Amino acid sequence: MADEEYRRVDGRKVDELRPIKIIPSVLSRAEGSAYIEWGQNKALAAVFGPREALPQHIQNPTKALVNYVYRMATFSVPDRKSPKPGRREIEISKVSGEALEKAIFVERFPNTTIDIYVHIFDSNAGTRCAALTAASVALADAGIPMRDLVAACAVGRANGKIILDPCKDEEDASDAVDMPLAIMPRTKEVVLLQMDGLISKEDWKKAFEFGLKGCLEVYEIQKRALKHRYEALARTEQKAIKAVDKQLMDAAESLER
Amino acid sequence: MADEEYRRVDGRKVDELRPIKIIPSVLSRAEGSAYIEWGQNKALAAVFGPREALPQHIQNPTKALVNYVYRMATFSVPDRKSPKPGRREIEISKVSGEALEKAIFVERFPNTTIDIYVHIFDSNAGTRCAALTAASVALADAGIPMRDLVAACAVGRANGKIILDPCKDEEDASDAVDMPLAIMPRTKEVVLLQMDGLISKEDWKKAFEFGLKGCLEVYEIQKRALKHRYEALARTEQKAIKAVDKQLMDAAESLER
Amino acid sequence: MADEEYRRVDGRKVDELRPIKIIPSVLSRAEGSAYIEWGQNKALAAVFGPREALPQHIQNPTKALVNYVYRMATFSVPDRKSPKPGRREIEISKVSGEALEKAIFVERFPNTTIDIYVHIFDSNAGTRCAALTAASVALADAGIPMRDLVAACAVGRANGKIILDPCKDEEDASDAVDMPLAIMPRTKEVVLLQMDGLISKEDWKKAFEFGLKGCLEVYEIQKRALKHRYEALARTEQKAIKAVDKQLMDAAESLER
Amino acid sequence: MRDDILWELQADKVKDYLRRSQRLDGRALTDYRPFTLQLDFSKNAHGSCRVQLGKTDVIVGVKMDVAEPYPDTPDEGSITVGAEFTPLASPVFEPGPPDQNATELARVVDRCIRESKALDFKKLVIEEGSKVWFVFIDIYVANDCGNLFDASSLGALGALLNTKVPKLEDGKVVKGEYAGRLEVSKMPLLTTFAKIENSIVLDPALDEEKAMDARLSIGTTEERLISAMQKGLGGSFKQAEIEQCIDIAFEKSEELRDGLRKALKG
Amino acid sequence: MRDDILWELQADKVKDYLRRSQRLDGRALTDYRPFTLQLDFSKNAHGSCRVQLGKTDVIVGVKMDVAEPYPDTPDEGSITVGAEFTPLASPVFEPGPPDQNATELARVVDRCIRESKALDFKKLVIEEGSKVWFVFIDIYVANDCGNLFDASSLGALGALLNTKVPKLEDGKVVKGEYAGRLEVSKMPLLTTFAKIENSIVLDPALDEEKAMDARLSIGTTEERLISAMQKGLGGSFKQAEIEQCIDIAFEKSEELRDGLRKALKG
Amino acid sequence: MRDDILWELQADKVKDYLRRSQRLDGRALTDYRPFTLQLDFSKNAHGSCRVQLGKTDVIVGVKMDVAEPYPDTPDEGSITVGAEFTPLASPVFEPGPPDQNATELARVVDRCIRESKALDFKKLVIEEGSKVWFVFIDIYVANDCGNLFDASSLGALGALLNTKVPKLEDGKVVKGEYAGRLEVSKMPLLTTFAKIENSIVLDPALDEEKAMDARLSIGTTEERLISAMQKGLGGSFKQAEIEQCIDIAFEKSEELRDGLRKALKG
Repeated sequence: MADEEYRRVDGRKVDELRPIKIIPSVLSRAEGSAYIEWGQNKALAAVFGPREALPQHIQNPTKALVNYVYRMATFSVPDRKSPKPGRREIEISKVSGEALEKAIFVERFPNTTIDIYVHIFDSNAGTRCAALTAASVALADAGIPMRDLVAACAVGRANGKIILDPCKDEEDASDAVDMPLAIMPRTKEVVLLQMDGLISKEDWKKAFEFGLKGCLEVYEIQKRALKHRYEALARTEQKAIKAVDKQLMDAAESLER
Repeated sequence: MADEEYRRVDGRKVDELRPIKIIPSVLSRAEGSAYIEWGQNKALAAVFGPREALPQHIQNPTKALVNYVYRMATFSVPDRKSPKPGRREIEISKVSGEALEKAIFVERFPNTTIDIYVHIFDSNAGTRCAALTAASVALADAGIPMRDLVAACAVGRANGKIILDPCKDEEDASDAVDMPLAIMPRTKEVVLLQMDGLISKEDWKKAFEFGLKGCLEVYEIQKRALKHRYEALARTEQKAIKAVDKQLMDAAESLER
Repeated sequence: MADEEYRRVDGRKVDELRPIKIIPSVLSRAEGSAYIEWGQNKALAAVFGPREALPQHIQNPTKALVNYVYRMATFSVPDRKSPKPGRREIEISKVSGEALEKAIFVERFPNTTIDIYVHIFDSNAGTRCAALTAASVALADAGIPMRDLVAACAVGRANGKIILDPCKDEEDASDAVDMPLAIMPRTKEVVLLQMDGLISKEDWKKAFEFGLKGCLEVYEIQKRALKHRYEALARTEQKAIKAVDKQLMDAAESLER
Repeated sequence: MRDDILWELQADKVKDYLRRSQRLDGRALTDYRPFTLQLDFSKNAHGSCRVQLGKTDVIVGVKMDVAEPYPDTPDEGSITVGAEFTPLASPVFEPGPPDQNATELARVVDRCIRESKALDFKKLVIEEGSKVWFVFIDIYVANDCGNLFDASSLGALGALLNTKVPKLEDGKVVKGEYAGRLEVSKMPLLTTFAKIENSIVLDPALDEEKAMDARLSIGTTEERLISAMQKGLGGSFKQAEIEQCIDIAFEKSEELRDGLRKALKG
Repeated sequence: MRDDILWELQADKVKDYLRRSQRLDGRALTDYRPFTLQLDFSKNAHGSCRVQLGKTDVIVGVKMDVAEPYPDTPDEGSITVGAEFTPLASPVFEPGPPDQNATELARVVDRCIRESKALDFKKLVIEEGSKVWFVFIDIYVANDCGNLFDASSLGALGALLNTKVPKLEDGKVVKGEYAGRLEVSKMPLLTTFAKIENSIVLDPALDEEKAMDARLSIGTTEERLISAMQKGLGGSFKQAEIEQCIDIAFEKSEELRDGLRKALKG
Repeated sequence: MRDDILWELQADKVKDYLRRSQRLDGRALTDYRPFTLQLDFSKNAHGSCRVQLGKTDVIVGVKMDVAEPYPDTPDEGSITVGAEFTPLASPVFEPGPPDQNATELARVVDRCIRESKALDFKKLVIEEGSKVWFVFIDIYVANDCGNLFDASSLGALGALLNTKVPKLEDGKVVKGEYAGRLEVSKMPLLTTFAKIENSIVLDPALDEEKAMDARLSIGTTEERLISAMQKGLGGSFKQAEIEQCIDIAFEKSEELRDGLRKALKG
């Protein structure tokens, strides 16, 4: 069947993302935060810093450390996960932090650490991309200066089709390929790339291009979420300004009397 | 049956404590210590400090930290306990240390820690109260200035009766309630209070009053133990003074000759 | 059968070592290193330091710390070993480090640590002695000033015979005795001594003397290995000198022209 | 560091207000902050609930799993409560295994539920002596703005009331299929008080926690029974104060129960 | 400390050379360093291989053990890859459990092998649902002079190709006896690139690693299929660069395979 | 810190005295300090013993538990010795898992008992290949005034001689009921020497330990056989010294055995 007509297990087209919802500024105690829903995936991201890196011997005098911690709640997967972080979580934390490093102006904050924490509360494939996408919005929400957002999306293969944003059933196909990808959208530089599966170079290329397209769509959603937030903030500020104005006018009035 | 006539599984009256024996100053390397036997329960408590709290970042510039560590020996319970501290031991350590904080003049020793270690070597219900009671005596033995001793005692319910100082069989009753309690006896301020079980407010009140009474009895035993110790110390000193006197007289005598 | 005629399970005489091969300077990133094959045993030893002991509070102002870490690879034993260090490895690390302390001029390097790491990659009884023997060569290779090398060798009993350097089958005999031994050969001072088994004083004495003899043989092998290394180094240096000479002559020649 | 000083100033303000029987956020001394409940927050959980109590944010999930019973209770299943203070929730929380604060929280929530007998452990038996249900209740603190005890206890009860029992085939869980709801016969909840100088307030917000000398949590059921108590921190309570707190807990916990009942109806 | 400065100077030199498309050790940009393989290094291992790639030294051993299958794949055995950066290998490695670098290495080597389907996990079943072979592949880094990924992947494949399957009697391993070789149907290997400023080099030596901005490892098989990819570090790659690396990986990994084939013949 | 200096001064005094063949506490070089034994210290233990050797205070308890045998000895039970230097025992001990000193102590006490064959591991079999007794011997150091080795070994033997074997029903332990005493056929004990400059003393007190260069522990039985040896610390021993220590150990350990025999009689 032609790619255009093919419908996936959940009704999506081959190059269609699942619904994505991002809300910045959801956790009051973090300096920046974001909530993301990406299909069934649900995650919260929080950012703290730049703050002094401790113990001192880990400090880098030329740049901020990017400390990314990705964790899954015990109940966020079909079989209960142990509360202890597993090797998968450690690896994802490492490559995700590295993916953000290029986007952040780390050189402006020597000897500090920027701590990024993401917790997954529900999952159905693609959590590392959802987490990274949310983390990037949380960084912007924290006001940390960045070259660009980082937008992430997985791409893969199932049942002979190259598909964007595979869901769990598709990841379990016998010919499954899974390739999490993250880019800085303005330059299309690849900052995260992992792959498992067995694939020819031709198929890989097609998948990669699907992935780029997916990341660009995610980027639009990220920007929209931040824009909404800024507009809301602006409205709140506007109201605050109006309230102050009113107080001033009342005060002026009372003085006149 | 009326409470006055009722006899418990081990022959006690409803408001009767098990036999308690406390000996202060039993461990030479600690700055203060105490051994306690409370029914089958056996524990040793040791106190070190006030000493510099390390690492420095845990120091509190306004008061001493009270660091209480409660542990059970592997063989102190019917089934062998793992040598690793369990969550129960961690919780008991926390609330017991907090219970002592009000009694100690912690504000006199900024930036220090007062370390209190208690190990249980045999057990039959009520070990946290026995431990806290011994720890309080060990603090006094260490000469740490205190507003009052802390006296502890559990109270509970079994087989429809409110009972003081439940033993293990009673703790296992189907209607069991267990309420460990500790007070500063002079003011009857409650410094430790925990409860499990399901109880009405009326029964709770009766139990609480039994508990207060128990704590006051424990307080008398603590004071007696410390008094014995001081008298023994005084006797030793007296002997030492006499010995010195004798030496002086002998010396004087030999000078006269 | 007389000891002289007796042949062991692997054909050796009672007082015969297994073949031993030692190669110093095998790991470029360590300051000193050695590879050892001792029968089936295979180990690598590496030395780092003297370097600042950290954290500071472990520093000894009168001498260098000798930090010895003995580890076995998971696949180096018949049943797969857990990757976590076991209690056996911790004990061996402790007594082996202590055995080297007397040989090193530790008093010359206050506040430092000398780190000695040995990993076992294949084993068949006697690995702690092989490790210590290699570590001693690695220390010499690192140029750390020593009173003497430390030479180690196990001795034991199997099937009624006192035997040098027992192999695994011999260690499993019903009357097995195993005694790892290490000495500073010049003075025959015993720096490592452990024993398990059940043995009379007479047999112990015989075993001990076998052991001393074994250690002295090991010492010769250590010295030979280091000598080879120094000769090779000297040859390399010689070549380098000749090369420089030639360059100088060429230069002189070209100047003359 | 600077943060500490700010909190100290804020704590002083809390005390000033309380000396006039007022709270910084305008609440009466025995008011709860507004709260919202989101049941079924996680589809992969067998039951789940997100609680926002003021700005405090807690997510609780339940997983049921088949295991061997404890040797001394072969005819009973059990519950296991865990709590993680995720580093998202506060600038001072660090990633790592639960510290003593998280351990205390988990154990007090556990006792409040367990001792109320809301769950009949005997009904959790699959095959006596060899197979029982273990109900894992895991609490994740996502934002700490005070009173984690009540938020967690509410979240745990919400998640339990939302729990579906997995279907079994040959003693093994069939993924994604369920055999009905978990039976929860009571609604045990913690109500927590802070003692600040001579005042006692219900549901302390974070700034009140920074000012408090002692904490008292009381687990109650809708039948006006007490199922758990826990005093915390270095201060003390008088008998009369405790008795008063018990009465308030009976009364005010009903507001949480009503919220929960409403959420359950949809 | 002083060490850091020396490496920085060395890294500057690496960059200088690369601006002229040269490498400090004289290699072409896509050359591997010379390597040696020592199969059957450890007799107690079921399979083992020591790899020296330049001065990098890695020892890999395989142990097969009987265990229960994972519940969701009752008809499959599995592999488990562990990596330990022993403190022998570098002045900066410390004894202790694997850090995130060792974890990443182990997991990428695992994926490269697993996803290539070189091992048919279904053939590792002894008794469906209850007994399967687990193949433990443990990597020990003895000297780190750069590119641990390719050295470890080569060592892991060498050890697997060298692995004998233990003999079973009544479902238990008979020590020291074997029932034949482990079936390994493909030769998956990692090929690793370093991006240093605008240059890309294959098989980075340690000084090149100190200069690199990003790393890309590509797992390939002799059928010119990709079985794994992993980008590492804070830098980035362009699409065209990745495509070029894939082609080079297909080509240059054959040199390692040839070395391995030679070693296997004796 | 100041403590360290005091110990150093004390250690100097120990050395001064020893140069005149005297000990600070007046003992002869080969004297034990007075000791007391309290058997059955813990009722919940299957066997227990508190030892006070001088001011050193050690509590040892035994628990027997049913477990699967080790795969390579299906017809044998075993012992497991643990040691904990509780923080009560010294201002320098900290709470936490056993450090290398506690590990060494536990393992040497283990070897002394195990190798003497005082316990016949074959008699600990309940059902060959599937069920055997494990004898857990746990040592708690409550006050450290020197020579933990001999105090612990004496406590361990005392606890074993005091051990009752739990009653079994259907292969499970019946709590609080016993089927007789554990069979202990020999009395293996450690005797420990400190080398201080050129002197050797038995049963070093704490100040002597602060002065010692090397330590030698010798496990012996009443049949004058050696079951364990362990040299510790950075100093050395000469052959003649070791031989002399063996003779003294045979002789002086009898005093401990006599004390134990007396305690057993009541």
